[in-house]
Amino acid sequence: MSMRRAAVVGAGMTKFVRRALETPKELSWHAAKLALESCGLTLADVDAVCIGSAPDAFDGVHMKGEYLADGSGAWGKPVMRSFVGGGTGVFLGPQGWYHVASGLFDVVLIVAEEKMSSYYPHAQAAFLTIFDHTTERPLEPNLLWIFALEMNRYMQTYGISKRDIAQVAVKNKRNAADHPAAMLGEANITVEDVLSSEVLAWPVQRLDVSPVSDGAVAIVMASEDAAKRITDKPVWVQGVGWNLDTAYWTNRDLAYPEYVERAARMAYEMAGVREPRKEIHIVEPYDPFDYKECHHLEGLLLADRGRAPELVADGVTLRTGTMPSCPSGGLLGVGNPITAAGLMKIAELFWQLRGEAGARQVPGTPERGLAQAWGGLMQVGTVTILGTERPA
Amino acid sequence: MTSRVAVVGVGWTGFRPVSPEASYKELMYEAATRAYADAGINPRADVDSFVTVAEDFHEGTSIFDEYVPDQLGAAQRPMHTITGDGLHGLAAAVMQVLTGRFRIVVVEGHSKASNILTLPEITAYAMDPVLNRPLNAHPIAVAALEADRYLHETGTTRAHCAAVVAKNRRNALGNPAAAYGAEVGVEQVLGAEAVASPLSRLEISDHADGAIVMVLADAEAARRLSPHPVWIHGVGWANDSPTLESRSWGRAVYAERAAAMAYRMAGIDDPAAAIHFAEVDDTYAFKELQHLEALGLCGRGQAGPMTADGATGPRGRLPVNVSGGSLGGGHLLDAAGLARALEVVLQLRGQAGPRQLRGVTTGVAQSWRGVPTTSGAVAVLSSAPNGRVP
Amino acid sequence: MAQHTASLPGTALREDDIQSGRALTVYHEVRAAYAWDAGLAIGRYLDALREGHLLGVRCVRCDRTVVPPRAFCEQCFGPMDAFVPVADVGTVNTFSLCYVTWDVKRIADPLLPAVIDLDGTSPRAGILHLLGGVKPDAVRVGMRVRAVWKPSRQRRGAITDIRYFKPLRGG
Amino acid sequence: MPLDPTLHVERLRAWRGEIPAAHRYTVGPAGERFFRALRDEGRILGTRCNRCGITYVPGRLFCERCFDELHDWGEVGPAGTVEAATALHLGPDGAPLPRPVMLALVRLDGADTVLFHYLDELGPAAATIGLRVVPVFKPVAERTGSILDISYFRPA
Repeated sequence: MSMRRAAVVGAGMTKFVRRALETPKELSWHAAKLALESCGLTLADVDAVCIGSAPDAFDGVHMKGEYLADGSGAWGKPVMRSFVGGGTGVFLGPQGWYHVASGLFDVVLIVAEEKMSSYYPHAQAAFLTIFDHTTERPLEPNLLWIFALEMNRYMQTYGISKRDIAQVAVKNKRNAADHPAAMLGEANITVEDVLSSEVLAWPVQRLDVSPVSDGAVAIVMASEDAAKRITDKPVWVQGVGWNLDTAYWTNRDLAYPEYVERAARMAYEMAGVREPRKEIHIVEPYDPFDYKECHHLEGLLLADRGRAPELVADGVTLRTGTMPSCPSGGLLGVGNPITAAGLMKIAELFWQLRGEAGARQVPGTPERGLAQAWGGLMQVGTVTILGTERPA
Repeated sequence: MTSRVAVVGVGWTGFRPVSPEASYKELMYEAATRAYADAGINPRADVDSFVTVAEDFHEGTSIFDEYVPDQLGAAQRPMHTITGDGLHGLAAAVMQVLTGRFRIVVVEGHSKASNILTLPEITAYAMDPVLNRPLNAHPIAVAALEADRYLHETGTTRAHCAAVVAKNRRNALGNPAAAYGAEVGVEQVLGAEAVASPLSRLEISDHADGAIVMVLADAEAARRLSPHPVWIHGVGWANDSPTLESRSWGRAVYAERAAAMAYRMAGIDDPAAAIHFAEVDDTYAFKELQHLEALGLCGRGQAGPMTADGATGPRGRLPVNVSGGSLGGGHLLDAAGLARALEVVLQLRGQAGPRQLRGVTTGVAQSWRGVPTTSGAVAVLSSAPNGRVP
Repeated sequence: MAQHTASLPGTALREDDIQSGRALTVYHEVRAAYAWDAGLAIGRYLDALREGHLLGVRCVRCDRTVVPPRAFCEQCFGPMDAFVPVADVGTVNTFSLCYVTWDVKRIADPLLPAVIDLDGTSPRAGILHLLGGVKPDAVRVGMRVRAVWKPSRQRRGAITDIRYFKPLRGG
Repeated sequence: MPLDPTLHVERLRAWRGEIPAAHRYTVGPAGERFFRALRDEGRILGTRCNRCGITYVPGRLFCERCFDELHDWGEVGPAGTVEAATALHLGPDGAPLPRPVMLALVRLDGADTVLFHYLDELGPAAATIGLRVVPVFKPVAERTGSILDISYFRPA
């Protein structure tokens, strides 16, 4: 059976800020309205809505998808909220794709929102409850533990130093200086700054971590016929993949994200990508922590295991390198309103592949990009591949 | 059009007021094992994608999605959560099959409602934090206001609502999976303790624990796997305004729109003629009536009198909630809609035991996500493979 | 130029705007309390902890012994075959020195969370716990450690019946 | 199930825990305008969507139907009509209340939407649909910029 094609035709976003005045609904509305305006559509053109948002405990509303529906443009419309933890923002690619590719809808509005500042006193406390309620929570874990444990295992397994990894934070924060949505911060930090920043949970230090933020991002996805009506520059969904590993995260090899590889292989297969290192021109891997970008580049098969830091050191992943990674500035640079940050990666590919990324534009004429996010207890891989060429 | 997706396996465990011998994982594992045995599949080899429905605050875990794959056979497989009702999950699975890239997709929903110690506070936490929550009201107030408005606009009486309770609790006596089967009279319902006028204690469904798993397949796999595939002719889902301020209070607009979408997909112009029986949301007794009207199975204000006359009873012309519904079966939180679809599947397969309806080929399942939402979903299921019902 | 490079919406507040009341806010704490049924596998795990030992489960088909127990094997999807005792001695798979509590309060003496691979389990079948009785800068991946249990009358059938894992003498 | 089941009811365990969740919610730019007018002037403001012909109360930043930004602010009420009412016998934790609380949907004159709020001082009037009501404000000094700056509605 030939597949019904889908394309991204519009995108919009709010600024990412530490603490927003706007309510979650209002943030969603701003992003959704900008996305519609960017392709000359109105809400009346929208057939269905997909919402992505991370734990309800952040915004502080149970059944958050229901609460966000009006701000997301879902009044009177079919709407579903998907949820795969931190992987949700990029999972909106697959979710929007299957809405369109099913043949049920022609124009789908896709909205990701997070307001982490509502949680008091600090959003990180909401993460206590991601751990198993009976066998882990009594140990009073915090979110940093699981990253620190994974980062340490990764470094130990491959003999990687903190210095190797810190370059990711430097690169992404510098890239973000060109992003109009980026949180105000120091754009020009050095590796020494990262290494001398406050130790939170060794080996994780303050500047290894992306800042919690509020914000929203939206894109518009359309069927082939609708996309051609809407724009002469559709950016096609060429491949999607997702994968969820076991909940027993301590029973797993933390040095390598196999779930990311499985999600990537699913997306590559659909996109007909056989040599990802040649065929992926821009990559937006998930970078809530600097080592995660390396980890994910390896899971995506864009670097050999344990060798991603070398790509960073060699300048391969710079915006001007041969495989630009996080040209947006990523979560480390722009900010990390969880699902909104994930969908920002898809929006970035959309702008880059249309040559509309302004000061962030990667040189040449990139034809294909990949966005990836991760989530849960080191277990979710989500991948969306966009390209300028219409899929076969 | 010819239907391209069918239910080829169902499994469930429960439904019971409490389930202290099993963890949520063990409940889900049992339901999944039954569903895979029913479909004759190995989840580790044969399933292309898994969908679950859950809400973090019903589980007591943030990012509950994490804890789902193992007990469904979904570890290292495509799997995701929809924070919706089970029928939303079913619709997500249908869409995946319709893309042509997924042959077999599994949907799961469950309830461990007995493990939630503060459900009213948690439900209230779904209300607008600025405009509504400061009133510090039990969320049943929202349902009561809807009921007040619905009775006012349609002329439906409390006795009509009580007849729903009597019917569904009695129907549940014929369903071994139902938690709350009983002979309850209309007078007993009307005389029960007032909770939030016009709702009495007996008009409000109690929760139950349980898990439901369904295996969906494309047409080719369905014919290969199942001697009695149940075809999904249409799915629909929709929201009205989420705000208390600007929603419709008398009509279930979400159900009207969801039904319109599902009927359009199924090619149904006259639902009252095409649909032989219905499993609809009855979280509160009046909701069954309001939802029957929204589904176009009777005119506005007619569902109450029809129910009082027995037309929606098991031997009536439009049997409704033969399973016992949520009032008789127990409300399964996010799995509530899957419980409705489960009964439709069993009836269409002729496997409903003592409550089996005669001569039915097409049924509808409908769900609502409960207060304070305006979110609903509909599925039209049939034992006939052709989309247009004869 | 594309829409997104125009000035983007989103109004930044400072913490002081909230504290001073310059921005109106509504405060709410939800009471979200649960009693999660332990069920068969975790119920027995907790029983064993109270008795002072660690319990795993074994899948004969996959030739795998894992902790914490589960009623099913997530790899082959069959039911697990048996509960099996596992040693309270193991090897540090990875660790961290954490200077922040779960609710983001700074602490001077770091907590030492670790994944500990227990003897007698299959490769990569560790559990999360804390290390203790060791200087933070002396902790190493590969270090051999043993559980330090609470006295039996203080044990209540909880993962915290083990206070922490400490290095075996001689590492 | 191959694992021996636990057959002793008294050995069944349930592990207790909570999701700790405390929040401070901003009211947003539209909320700032609405609640300041309520607090400082005792006025109830709505916004009108001229495209859809709907006046939203409380005033909103955007129209949920057409997505237009709403700029057209105006005062509504203060009198209004009860659209639905209930006598609520349960407290927020599910325990019975010593006496019921009256709650209503009130459509203020000039509004197309309703307010969810308390009814009180009913006297001989029945809390029925169609009842004309007016808001009772808190004393100015006690107002905080909250929906509770209206204490309740009472018969007009």
